Amino acid sequence: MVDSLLEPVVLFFILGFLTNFLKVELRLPEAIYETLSIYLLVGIGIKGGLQLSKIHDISTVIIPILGTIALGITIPFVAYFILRQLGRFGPADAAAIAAHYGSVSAVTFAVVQTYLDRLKIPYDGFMTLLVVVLEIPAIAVGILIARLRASKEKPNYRQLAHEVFLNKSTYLLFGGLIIGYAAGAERIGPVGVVFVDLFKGFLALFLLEMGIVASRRLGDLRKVGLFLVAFGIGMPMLSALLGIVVGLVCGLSLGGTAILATLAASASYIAAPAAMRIAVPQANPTYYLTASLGITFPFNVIFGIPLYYWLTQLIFHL
Amino acid sequence: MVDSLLEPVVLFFILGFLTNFLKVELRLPEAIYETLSIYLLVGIGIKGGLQLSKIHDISTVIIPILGTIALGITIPFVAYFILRQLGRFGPADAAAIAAHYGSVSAVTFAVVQTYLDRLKIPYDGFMTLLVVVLEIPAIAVGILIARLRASKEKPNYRQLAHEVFLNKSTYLLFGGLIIGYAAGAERIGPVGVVFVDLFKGFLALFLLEMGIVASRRLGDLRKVGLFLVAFGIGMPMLSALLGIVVGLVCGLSLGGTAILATLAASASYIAAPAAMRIAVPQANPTYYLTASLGITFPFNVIFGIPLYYWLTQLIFHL
Amino acid sequence: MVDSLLEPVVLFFILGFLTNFLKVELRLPEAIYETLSIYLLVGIGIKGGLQLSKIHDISTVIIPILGTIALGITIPFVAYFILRQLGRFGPADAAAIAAHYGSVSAVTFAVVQTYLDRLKIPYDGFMTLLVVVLEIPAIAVGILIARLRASKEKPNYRQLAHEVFLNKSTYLLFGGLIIGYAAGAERIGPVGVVFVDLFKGFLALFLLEMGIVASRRLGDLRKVGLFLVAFGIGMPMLSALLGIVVGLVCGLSLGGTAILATLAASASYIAAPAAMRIAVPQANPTYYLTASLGITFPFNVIFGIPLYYWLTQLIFHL
Amino acid sequence: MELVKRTLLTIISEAAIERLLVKDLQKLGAHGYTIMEARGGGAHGERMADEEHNRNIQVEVICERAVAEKIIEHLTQTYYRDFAMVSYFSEVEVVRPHKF
Amino acid sequence: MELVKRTLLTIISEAAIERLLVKDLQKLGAHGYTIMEARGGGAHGERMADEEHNRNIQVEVICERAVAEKIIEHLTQTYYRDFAMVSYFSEVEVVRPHKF
Amino acid sequence: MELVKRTLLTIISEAAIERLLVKDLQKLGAHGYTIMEARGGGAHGERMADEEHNRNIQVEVICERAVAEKIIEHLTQTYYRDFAMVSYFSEVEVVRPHKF
Ligand SMILES: Nc1ncnc2c1ncn2[C@@H]1O[C@H](COP(=O)(O)O)[C@@H](O)[C@H]1O
Ligand SMILES: Nc1ncnc2c1ncn2[C@@H]1O[C@H](COP(=O)(O)O)[C@@H](O)[C@H]1O
Ligand SMILES: Nc1ncnc2c1ncn2[C@@H]1O[C@H](COP(=O)(O)O)[C@@H](O)[C@H]1O
Ligand code: NA
Ligand code: NA
Ligand code: NA
Repeated sequence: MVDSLLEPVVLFFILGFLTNFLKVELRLPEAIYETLSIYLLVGIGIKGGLQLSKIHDISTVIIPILGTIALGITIPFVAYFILRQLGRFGPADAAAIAAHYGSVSAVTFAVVQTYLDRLKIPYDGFMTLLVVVLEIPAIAVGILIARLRASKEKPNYRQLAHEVFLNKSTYLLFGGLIIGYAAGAERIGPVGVVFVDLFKGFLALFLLEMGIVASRRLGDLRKVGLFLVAFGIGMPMLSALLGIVVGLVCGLSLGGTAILATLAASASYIAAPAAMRIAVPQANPTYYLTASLGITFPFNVIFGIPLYYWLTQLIFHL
Repeated sequence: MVDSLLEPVVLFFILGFLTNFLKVELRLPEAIYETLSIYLLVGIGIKGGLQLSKIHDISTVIIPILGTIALGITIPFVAYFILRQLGRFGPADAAAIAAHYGSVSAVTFAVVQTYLDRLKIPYDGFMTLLVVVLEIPAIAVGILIARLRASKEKPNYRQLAHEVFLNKSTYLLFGGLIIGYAAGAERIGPVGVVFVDLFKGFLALFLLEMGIVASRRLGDLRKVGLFLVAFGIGMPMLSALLGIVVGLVCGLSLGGTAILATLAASASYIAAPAAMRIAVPQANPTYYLTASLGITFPFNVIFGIPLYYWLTQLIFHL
Repeated sequence: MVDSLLEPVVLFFILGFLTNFLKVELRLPEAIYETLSIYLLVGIGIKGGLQLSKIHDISTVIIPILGTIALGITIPFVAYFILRQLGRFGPADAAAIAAHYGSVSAVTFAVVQTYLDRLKIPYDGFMTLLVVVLEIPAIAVGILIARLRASKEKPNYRQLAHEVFLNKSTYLLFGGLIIGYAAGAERIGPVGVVFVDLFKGFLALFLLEMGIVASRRLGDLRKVGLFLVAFGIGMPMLSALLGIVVGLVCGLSLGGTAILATLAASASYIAAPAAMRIAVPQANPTYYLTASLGITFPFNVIFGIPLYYWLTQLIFHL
Repeated sequence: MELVKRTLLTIISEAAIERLLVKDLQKLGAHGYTIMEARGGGAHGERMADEEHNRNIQVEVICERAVAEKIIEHLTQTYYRDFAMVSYFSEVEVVRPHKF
Repeated sequence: MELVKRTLLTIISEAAIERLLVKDLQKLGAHGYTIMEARGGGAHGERMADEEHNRNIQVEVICERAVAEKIIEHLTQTYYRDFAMVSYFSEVEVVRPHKF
Repeated sequence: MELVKRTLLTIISEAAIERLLVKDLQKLGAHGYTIMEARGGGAHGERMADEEHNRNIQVEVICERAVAEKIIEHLTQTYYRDFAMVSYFSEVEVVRPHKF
């Protein structure tokens, strides 16, 4: 645990996270934040595409994809149920928060990869594909629940499909995957140096900023109530368990299962908030932003990842 | 051809180019666009300076420079003539467009270098110098034609000279050249890593953005009419032929000639639009921007470069 | 001397510095300037932390730290005295300028490190710690003098302490130090590539911008009078001498002493101006900005560093 | 130079709904609009533009009084409940009245 | 839709004092404020926002006339001597008068 | 605190001519000006500031009515034909009338 705290990218996150407590005025400019997101998404995609290009029998990917889709549909429903029944949230707020927890955080994915790479734990070559797959259904399910439960309008299915399949994150991840796959290891050359070899350094810079953003969100902790704080820690653990089960059932490797668990545990804070503000305007953004960005994201980066890996090991060695 | 489409930097361009068709909302922030332009211009310059510092007999550069100046004066006149006679454009619009096609696109230069480097085709060490040389006369000629044909005011020659010799692009390219030349391979060290070795990765990121920008321009295609679309593809081919002739006459290598052809074919979309908006305000920016950025740039990056190289080979082996 | 002018990072600075004279319109976007500052501060910190992690007996650091604190308190008093007595400046202006010259420029530190690294001159592993130490007292002393001499209000000591210990620069430098120290050489890996190996390339880009900023400041030269111009060159030389004396007394190496001299000679232009505008609003920003940014910074980067190194050698070989 | 009175409608709201607002303006008869980045504070707390979701925009529309009234009516019904929003009128004089 | 008159106070000043200004506004009774990035020129020379220390901001406050007068009085005493600053009133109409 | 009436002239136009505009303003007697980044739409289509050539600026000048009229006259003759441009007057009150 202490060991994983000494990982430089985690240290960068903590450096950012402390700014709010120490009242240090520090922010990366918005333009850099946006550019780093684009860079990281494409970089994750390219790395995944290069790994994918080494898989011989592409049909081995089908079962994990189906399992991941099931996971992506299940989690928002479970989250919605918990938020409604235990948390006493209204349907709009519950649906919007649920969409966040069904979706994924690509940066958390990058951190868990970094974690496993350092421990030299191998994982399946198609994990990045699963990120894309897991991202897609959750936002759709969230919007659908919201539309059905919290508004009188009929959902605009065409616009919904566009938002879900062609949002910025999905497009960049998928585009990177295709570039990596099409170019392959021989052609990627110096482009690979910038997007793959330097990846971890720029991830560190991004995590500095994410730490700052997350710690600012903590200021709203009082506003969201104790239940949501507990949810922000408990829900990812529950999702991680579901992820481990799916990983086992679909025959993923140990490393792959730990990654799927982390993906399931992660909550979106880029695609989902933007989509929800428009699709479910009645939902209070303070709830979903504070939960996913202020609680779940730091929890996952600092404690969650080693925990999910440890849990996966435990279950694999049963 | 397919092979050249699999080049990662071209794939990045295509990834950007598709956004408009798929209605994906993606942009690199303006600040990054500007910074990457500066970086790429200096990087092109430094690489050129390092190559230049290896040339023993600097007098071999004189004939190619003179040939390039001739090329830079000829192309805008040819373009002006075609636009006036065949395209029935007014003098202001014709002059402004002509200036764009006489000038060069440094990014297209970077892409053709990348293309030849991958094929391991050598080229003359002074090609970057020719970029600077080719950029300078065209804008001046364009402004002069415009002033003589489309306005009553006498051209302000001092301001014109400043705009032509000391615009941002020329200054950065030339500054980079001098830094590369003065520092040389032994001193450039880690600065060379960032500006030369990582160049292609950042070029890819820039081309992602250029693809987005170019594809947005396509929305104005209806406004510019069929003639300009044809001009945007035909003019670069004509200029490429002129470039090949000049390359042959001046004794450039095969690679150098292919580069000169590409330079001739490329159209400016940074220095020229800014200069023309002020110097020829009556000209409609939609025309020159759509032609140079929406048509000629993508054509060159995707199809033009392999075509000009193939043409050069053909003519060299006559 | 000529040799040090051929150093690429210095050439980048000069390329920026000439823009104002040649009326070239060139600026790096504000967002990039800010991001590069953050990157450089963290990078300096990490490099220093890695060096620090190699020191066996940490107690050897105590004496140099004490000496540096003494230096950081002395310089602003000396500067204040000179500005009041010889320069006839009012107490507010004198105090504000003095704070700038007591504080340090982290970028100048990076340039002197680059200079010594290229000459392969070794220096003590704790120099980055001294940057932090030297930065802290000067701003405090400046604010204190100003409060005592130029205003009736009692200084708000808590806010003062916060400004001094938890300003952005100090936080990032110190944070980087801790990350480098905690992660150590084995863990820093690819994060080290971006923040240490690529450092010089990004420093070059930043110096391009600093050159532009500095040269714009020169426009205000007429407004500040001849005395301040002389002060902007004479004061750093005096401070450098004090720095050499402290270095000698505290037993620093030759390289370490040259660095301490340069640190003493450098003037702040990020933390100090922001702090002074609020703490001493009566002071005219044109004075301190022009002196520290327009005169002292370029002087140090181009001439000062080789000079201080030469002086250090001279005194060491007495 | 003859100057004619028109109404300047200013809307300050969340950047998230820029697209929706522009569509509404065009539908309700505005011939043009100007948008600027903004931040601020009000009943919905601080919106200091330090993250995408708390960025504001200020939208300005010069139009005839009747159009401005139609727009503000629409805004009140559509956005006031769920979004941070302030809007107000002021009186301006323009040179080319047909344009607005 | 009933519209009520309020005063729009606009302040253009140095970005360095943004925090101080916002605190002052809140203390003096403003219920909200909007800030935009600006550059410009005036008695203190060109402030073209090309460096942190010459960046301007434009602050807008909609409030009752009395509050606006209290604020401008305070600005005059506190900042006019040492800082680049311009401020002015204009008359606007709002829908929800209780808000301002 | 005595407040005096002045005219606020607002110009929205292409960023490309910022330099020319500022020179004109100074020549025609403005003592200061404020510039903000803007985007928008109007007769010249969408100018959404997503590329350098379709960036707008909003320029504000507080001055005497006569100066404002001279400026708007000049703008009409010099720029209205070739450039995207909108400008309008509004009435404001200032504290230090000699400044404007
Ligand atoms: N009294 C006011 N004066 C100026 N701007 C305001 C005022 N109240 C609110 N705003 C702006 O309008 C936005 C939304 O207001 P609100 O819905 O009250 O939170 C705020 O973030 C401010 O930018
Ligand atoms: N007459 C004016 N019209 C519009 N803005 C002005 C005017 N005078 C000054 N300003 C703005 O107010 C800032 C401070 O003004 P000053 O204190 O006169 O330097 C300037 O940088 C401009 O942005
Ligand atoms: N009716 C309007 N209200 C507010 N801003 C406008 C209006 N019409 C035009 N603009 C602004 O002025 C710029 C130039 O206008 P135009 O010349 O009509 O294209 C546009 O890009 C908008 O930013
Ligand atoms: Na999830
Ligand atoms: Na050309
Ligand atoms: Na110093």
